[in-house]
Amino acid sequence: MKNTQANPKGIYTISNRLGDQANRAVQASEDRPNSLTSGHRACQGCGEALGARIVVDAALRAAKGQIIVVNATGCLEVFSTPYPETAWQTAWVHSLFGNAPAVATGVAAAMEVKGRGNVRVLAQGGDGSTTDIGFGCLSGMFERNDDVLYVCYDNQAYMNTGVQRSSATPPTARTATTPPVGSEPGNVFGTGKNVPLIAMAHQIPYVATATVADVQDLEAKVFKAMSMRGARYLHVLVPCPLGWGSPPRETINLARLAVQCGLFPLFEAENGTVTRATKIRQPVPVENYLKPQRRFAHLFKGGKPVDDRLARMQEMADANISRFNLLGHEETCK
Amino acid sequence: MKPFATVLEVGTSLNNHTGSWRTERPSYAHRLPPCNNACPAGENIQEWLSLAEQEKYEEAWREIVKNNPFPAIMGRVCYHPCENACNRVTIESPVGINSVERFLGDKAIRDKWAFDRPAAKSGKKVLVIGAGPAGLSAAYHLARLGHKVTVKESLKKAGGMLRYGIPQYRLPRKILDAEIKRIVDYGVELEVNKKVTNLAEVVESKAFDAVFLSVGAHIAKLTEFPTSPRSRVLDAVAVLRDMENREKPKLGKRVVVYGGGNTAMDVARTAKRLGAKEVTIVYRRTREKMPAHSFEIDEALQEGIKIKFLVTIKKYQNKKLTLGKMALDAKGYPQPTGKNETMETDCIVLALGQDSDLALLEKFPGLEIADGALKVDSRMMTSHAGVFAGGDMIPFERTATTGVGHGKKAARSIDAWLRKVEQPATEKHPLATAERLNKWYYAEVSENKRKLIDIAHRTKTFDEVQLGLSEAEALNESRRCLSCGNCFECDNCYGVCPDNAIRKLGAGKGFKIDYDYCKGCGLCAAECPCGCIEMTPEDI
Amino acid sequence: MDNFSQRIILSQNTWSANLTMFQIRFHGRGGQGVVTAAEMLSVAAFLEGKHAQAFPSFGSERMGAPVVSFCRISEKEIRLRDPVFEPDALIVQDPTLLLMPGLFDGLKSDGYVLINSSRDITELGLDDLLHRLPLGNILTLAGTELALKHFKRPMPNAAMLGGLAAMSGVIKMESVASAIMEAFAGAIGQANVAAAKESYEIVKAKRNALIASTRKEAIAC
Amino acid sequence: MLKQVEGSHAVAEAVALCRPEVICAYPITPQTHIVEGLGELVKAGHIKDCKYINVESEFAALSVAIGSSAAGARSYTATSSQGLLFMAEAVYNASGLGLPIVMTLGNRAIGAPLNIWNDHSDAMSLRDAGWIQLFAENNQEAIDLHIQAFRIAEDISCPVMVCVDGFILTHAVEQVDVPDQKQVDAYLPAFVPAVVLDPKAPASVGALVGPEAFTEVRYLDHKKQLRAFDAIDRASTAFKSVFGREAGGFIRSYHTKDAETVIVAMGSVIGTLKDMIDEKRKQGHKIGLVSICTFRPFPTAEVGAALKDAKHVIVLEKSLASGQGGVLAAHVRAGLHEAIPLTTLIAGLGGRPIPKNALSEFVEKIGIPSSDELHFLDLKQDIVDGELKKTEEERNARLRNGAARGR
Repeated sequence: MKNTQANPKGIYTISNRLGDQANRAVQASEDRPNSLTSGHRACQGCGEALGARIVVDAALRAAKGQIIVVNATGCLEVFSTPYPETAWQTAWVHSLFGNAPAVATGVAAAMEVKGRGNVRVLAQGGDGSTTDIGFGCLSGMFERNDDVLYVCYDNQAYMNTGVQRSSATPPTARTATTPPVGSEPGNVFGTGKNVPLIAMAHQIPYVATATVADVQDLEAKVFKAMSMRGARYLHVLVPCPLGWGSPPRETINLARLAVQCGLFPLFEAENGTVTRATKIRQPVPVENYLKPQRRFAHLFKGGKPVDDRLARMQEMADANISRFNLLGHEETCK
Repeated sequence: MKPFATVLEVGTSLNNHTGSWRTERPSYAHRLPPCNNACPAGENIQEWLSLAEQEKYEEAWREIVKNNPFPAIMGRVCYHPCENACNRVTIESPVGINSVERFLGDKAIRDKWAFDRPAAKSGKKVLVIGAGPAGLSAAYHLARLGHKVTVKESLKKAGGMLRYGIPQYRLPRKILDAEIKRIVDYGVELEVNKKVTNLAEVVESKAFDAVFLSVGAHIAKLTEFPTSPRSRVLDAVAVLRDMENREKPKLGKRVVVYGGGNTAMDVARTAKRLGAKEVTIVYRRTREKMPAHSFEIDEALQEGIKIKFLVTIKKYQNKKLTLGKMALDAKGYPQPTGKNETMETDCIVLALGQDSDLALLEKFPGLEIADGALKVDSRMMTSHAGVFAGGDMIPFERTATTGVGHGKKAARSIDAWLRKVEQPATEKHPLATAERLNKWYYAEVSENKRKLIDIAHRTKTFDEVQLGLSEAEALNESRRCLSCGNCFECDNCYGVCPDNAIRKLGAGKGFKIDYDYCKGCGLCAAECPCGCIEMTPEDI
Repeated sequence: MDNFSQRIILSQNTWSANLTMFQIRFHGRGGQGVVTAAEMLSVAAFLEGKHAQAFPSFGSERMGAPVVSFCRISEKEIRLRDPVFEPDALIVQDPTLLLMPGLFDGLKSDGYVLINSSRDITELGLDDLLHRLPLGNILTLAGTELALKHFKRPMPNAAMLGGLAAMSGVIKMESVASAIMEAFAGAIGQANVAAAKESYEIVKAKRNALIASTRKEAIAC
Repeated sequence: MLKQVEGSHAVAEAVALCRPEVICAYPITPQTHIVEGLGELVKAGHIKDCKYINVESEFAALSVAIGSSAAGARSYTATSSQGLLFMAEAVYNASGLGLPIVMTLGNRAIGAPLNIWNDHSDAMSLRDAGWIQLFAENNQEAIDLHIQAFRIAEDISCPVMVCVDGFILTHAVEQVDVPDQKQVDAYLPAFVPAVVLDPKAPASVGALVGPEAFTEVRYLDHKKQLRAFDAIDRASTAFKSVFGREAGGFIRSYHTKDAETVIVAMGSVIGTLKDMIDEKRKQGHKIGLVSICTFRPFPTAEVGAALKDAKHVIVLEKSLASGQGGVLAAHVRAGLHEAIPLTTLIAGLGGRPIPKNALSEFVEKIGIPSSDELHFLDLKQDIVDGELKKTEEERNARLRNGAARGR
C-alpha cells in the first residue's frame, strides 16, 4: 500500500509535481493507457466509467499491457461498445449478463494451456451481474481459484435497465422496484448481499473494497491483486448520478462520504482474513451521505428525519465501524 | 477477417464527440491568493512558495526580489499579513510564509546571490530622499528599471527605521547591512549624512528627473504629565536610535515603558537587555486592544517584562510614578476610576507613536499635507509633478513592508512617468477564497515554527531571538501552501474525468480541456483541491 | 416327436451361428453389477470376433432397486436399438426378483434361465417354467456364495456369466475370463475369473448330470 | 482400432484425439460418462496441454468454453436436456460470436415432468440458435461426427452440436473403430481462430448492435449456416479419404430407389428402422428410409430430392412441438412435393421404447393415406382418453359451481 502520508506535500490528491515520478499514480501519468477512451456514452459524472478506466489502466500497467478484459452485460458494456464504435483500447470481450466470471475462467484457461500465463485476465461487471445473475458463476470461479481478477463496479442497482433494485441496493433506497411508498418505503431492511464477505468465505487469495474517491487506494489494490495469482475480487463503489439522484459533480464526493460515514468500509482480506481496514479520516453521520441523494429523499421531510430509518442506517454504519475498527489510530492487522 | 458488427476496432469511440452533451464548461482560472492579496509589498507569495517547495530556492528568492529586495529583513521584521490571510487557517494553521522568506533571504546572503541584471539604462536620474525601507525599495526598483538613482540619507547609515527603530535582537545588523549592500552593489548611489533640508532647491536644480520622498517618521509623539527635574522621561525613538551608537543609553534598573505598540515592546525588551531588573509596560487599555503583535507581547512576557493594563500615567516625580487606574465601561472603553497606584521607577520611556519631519517641504509650495502626513495620488505622486513620496511619511499603515511596497509602486510610477507611458493597469484576479477549496485533499500538517533562543540568553544579549528554519523545515513549510486558486498540477482533474477529456501537457505545463469529449459533469471542478477550475454555462 | 423328446434334443443344441442374434436380459438390483455383467458379456463376444451390444435399462435406479440390462450378440452388425423384449436368455441375479410380475415376459420357448440361488428350481416354485423349457435350460447357481468365497463381496455377476457360458455355449469360458480381466484389473479380476470358472464347472456339471439322468430315464422308457 | 466400449467412452476418446485445449464439465444424465471419461484422460495425462474445468452449471460450462474459444483454445463441452436449456443464453451467444465450440448433446427429454430418458426435445428446442447440429446413428458415427465437428466448426467459425441419443447410444457398449492419433492429426488441422482475444492485437468482441445493423448480422449468420453445407460436405468427403469409411454428410438413403413409403428419421432409431425395413422388404413391401445426419443447417433440397418419388412419407421423430406436431416433419414438409402425404409419427418420447415390431405394425396399418396425419407410436389411448374425459367433466363441474355461486 502506498502511504498517502508519505506524500511530500501532505495532500491526498492523485499526485502533484513533487511526487516521486516513478511511483506516481497511473491515472496521473501522461502516458496512461486510457483503456476506456473518450467518446463513450456514459452519463455525465459516471462513476462506473471512471472506475473502470482506473482499474483497467492499473491492471494493464501491472501486467505490462498483457490484459484481456471480460465484461458482463450492463451499463459499462452498453455505453462502451455500441456498434460501430468501441471505447476500449484493450482486448475485450462481452458475452452475457451472468457469465463474465465463467468466460474469464475460459480465457485464463486458454492462456494457461497456450503457455501465455503472462496474459492476465480481468473480469468486470456491475452489481447486478455480480451479486445477482452472475453470482453462481462468480462463486464457481472463486471456488476453483481460477486465475482471474473480478471487479464489481457497484452502483447499488440495475441502472442500465432504469434503476431497479439489486441485492446490492441499500435499505431505504428508492428504486423503480422499491418505490418510496407503503409501510416501509424504499428498499427494506434486512435484505441484501455482502459479496466481499462472501468472497472471503471462499478463502480466495485477495478481496478488497475500494471507491472511485481514492484513486491511489484503488490503484494500489489493483496492483496488489495483480501481484497475485488465483481468484481475486475487488468491489468498487461507483456512484451513479442517474440512479442515486445526485448532481454529476458529486460522484466522487458521495463515494467519499459513503466511506467516511461508515456505510462502505474499505478493507482488504487475504485468504479469508481481513488484513487491513482504512481508517475513517473525517467521520460524518450517515445523514451527510444520504441527504444529497434523491433516492433517500423520503427519509427526510423539511430537512428532518421522517422516522427511525435514518437511525437504523446509522446503526448499520456503526456496525461496520465497529466490525472493521474504522475509527482510532492503530492499523487493523491480523 | 473480423466478424461484422460484433467485433470492433479499438478506440473507435473517439469518432463520437460527446462534448455536445455539455451545458456547462469547465476552464482553468487564476485566482488571487489571499496571501498575495494581503502582502503590502505585493509579493507573489504563492509563486515563490511553489518554487521553494520544488527546492528551487534561488528561483524562489528571485521571485521575491521582483517585488521586495529584502527577503532576509522582511523574513524577520514583517508582521506578515499574508499569514493572517492564509486560507490554511481553515485547516489547522497558516503557512509560515515569513519564516520561509527568511530562510530564502538568509540563503541568498550566504550563497551571495545577486539581483538580476537591470534593464537597459534609461539615462534618467532619480533622487531618493531617505534610505529607509521605502527609499531603498524605490531605489532598488528604479535601478532595476534602468534609472540612475541617488539616495540621500540624513543619518549615519542607511536603513531608516530598520536600523534605528528595530532592535538588533530582531534584526541583526549584518543582515541589514548585507541586503543594503546588495542594493548599493546594484549601482544605487548612497549618500549618508546628507540631510536634504529644502526640497525646492533640489527640484529647481534639475539635477534629477524625479524625486522620491521617504523621510519616514522619526519624531516621537509625547504626552504631558507632571514630572520633577530629576525624573527621566525619554522617548522610544531616541532610545532605539541611540542603540546604534557606541555608547548605549542608560536607563537604570527600573524602567517603565508607556504605550502598547510594537515600539513599546521593542524598547521594553531593549531595556531588559541593557540590564534593567524591572521593566514594566503600562498601557491604558487591555491586552486585546494592544496594537503590538501578540507574539511580541508573548516574547516580552517570556523575558520577564511586566505589563500593567488599564492604567495611565498621572505624574512622575522623584522616581515615583503615580498611575491612574482605569476600568472598562459598558462599551468596552477604558474610563478613569479615580483610584491610583504608585510605583518606583528610574525612568519612563514614552512609546506613543511617531510623526514625520516635514521641514524640507516647508519651502516647497503646493504640496498637500494633512495630519502631519504628505498626500499622494494613486501613483504615489504628490501634487507636484515628478515628486513622489512613500513610506511612513504618507498616510498609511506604518510598517517596513508597507514602505517596501510604496517604494516599488512609486518606482514603477516614476518609471512610467519618466518614460511618458501609461502605467498598465494591473489585472486583479478574483480572490481565491477558502470556500472554493476542497479541503478533503489537504492533510493536517502542523507548522514548522522557528525556534527561539533560550530565555537566559535572550535577556542578557542582543543576539537574534528567533532562529531560522533548517532547509528541511523550510521545504516542508513551503509545501504546506494550498496553492489557493491556482493549479499546482495535482492531477486530480486529469485523474477524475470520466471522459478522459483533460489532456496533461507535461510537468509545469498544466492541463488542457478537450471540449470535444468534455460532457461538463463538473467533477474536475468539484475535485480541484485549490479551486482553480470554473464552471460556466455554455452559450446557447 | 413328443414334447419331452423335443426338449432333450433342443437342450443338446447350444446356440450357434445359424441363429442370427442371441439376446440376453439381466435382472438384478442396483449395486449387483447387472450392467457390468451385460457389458462384460458383450466384451467377451467382441473378443470372439462377434458383434455385441450391451446396454442398461437406462434407469435412475438407486442401490437395491430392481435393474435390468441387456446384451445382444450377433455375427453381423447389430442395428437394432430397442430393449430386449424376447430374450434368448434370462439371468436373474437376485432370486427375490422372482416375485416381480413380467420377469419372464417374452422369454423364448427355447430360451435359457439362470437364477442366482442356492436353492433348486422346484424349491423356487418355478416348476411351470422348468417344464416349459428344454431340459437343463433353467438352472440355479449359488453365484453370491461363490463370489463371497472368491473375493468376499456379494457380487455374483462374473459367476453368472461363467454359468451362462456353460449353460448356453453362447460364449466361451476363456472369453468370459478375458472380459472379466478387462473390467477388473489385478487380483479382483483374478478372483472374479476364479468364481466364473467354478460357476462354469458347476453349471456344466449340473447340466451334464441332468441330461445324463434324463437320457437314462428316456432309455428306461 | 476396434474396441468394445461404451458409447460415452468412445466419444470421450474421439474428443481426446481431437486435442482439445479446454474441456468444461458439468454433470447431467445421460452425458455424465462422456465428461467422466475425458476427466480421466486429462488427469492421467493422455490429453496433453488440456485444461479440464469442473464448473458449477451448464451455463458456466458453455460460458467457460466461450471464453477459452474466444481466446483461441480448442474448446469442448457436453450436456443434455435441461442442461442445454440452462445454457440456452450462452448457446446463442457462442454462435453469435462465431466461436467454433464443439458440444456433445446426449439427447434427453425436457421436463416437467422430470424425465431423464432419451428423446430429441432438447436439440429441437435450440435448433435455431445458430449451431450446426449433427445426429449420430450409432456409436461409430458418434465418434466420427465428433472428429468432423471440430473441423467443420473451425472451418467456418461456427459452433457444432453433436447429438447422440442418451442412454441408447451413450450407455450402449458396442464395437467401434477408434482411429489412431496420426489419422486424426492428418484430418484435423491445428486450430487457427478467426476471432481471438489477444492483447497484441486488441479488439472489442461482442458489441452492442442496434437496429441499424442487427438484420445484417442475422442475415450473415444465415449465410454462414448455408455455407456450412460446403464445410460439412468437405469434412465428410475428406473423412472418407483419411479414415476409409463414410460418416456424416447431410442425409443417407436406404432402399429409397423404388420405395413407395419412405420413412424419415434421425439418430439411433435408424438401426431399428433398417432392421424393420429389411424384414418388410422380404415380405415385399416397397419401403425405404432417409436418415438425417445434418439437422442444422437443414438439407431441405437434399431431403426433397430423396423423397420426390415416394408415395407416402412417414417422419418418425422423437420430439413434439406441442400445438403444432412434429418438428422434423415440418422441416421435411418444406422440401416435399405437396401432393405427397406425410405422416408424422411421434415416437420414443421420454425414453419410450421404439420396438421394431411396433414400427412394423404401424407401417402395416397406416398403408398409404391420402393426406397428412399425426400419430403417436404406442400411445396408451385408454389413458389419455380417460384423462381428457375427466378434465372435461371437472371443467364442467367447476363452471356449474361458479354459476351457482354467481347466483
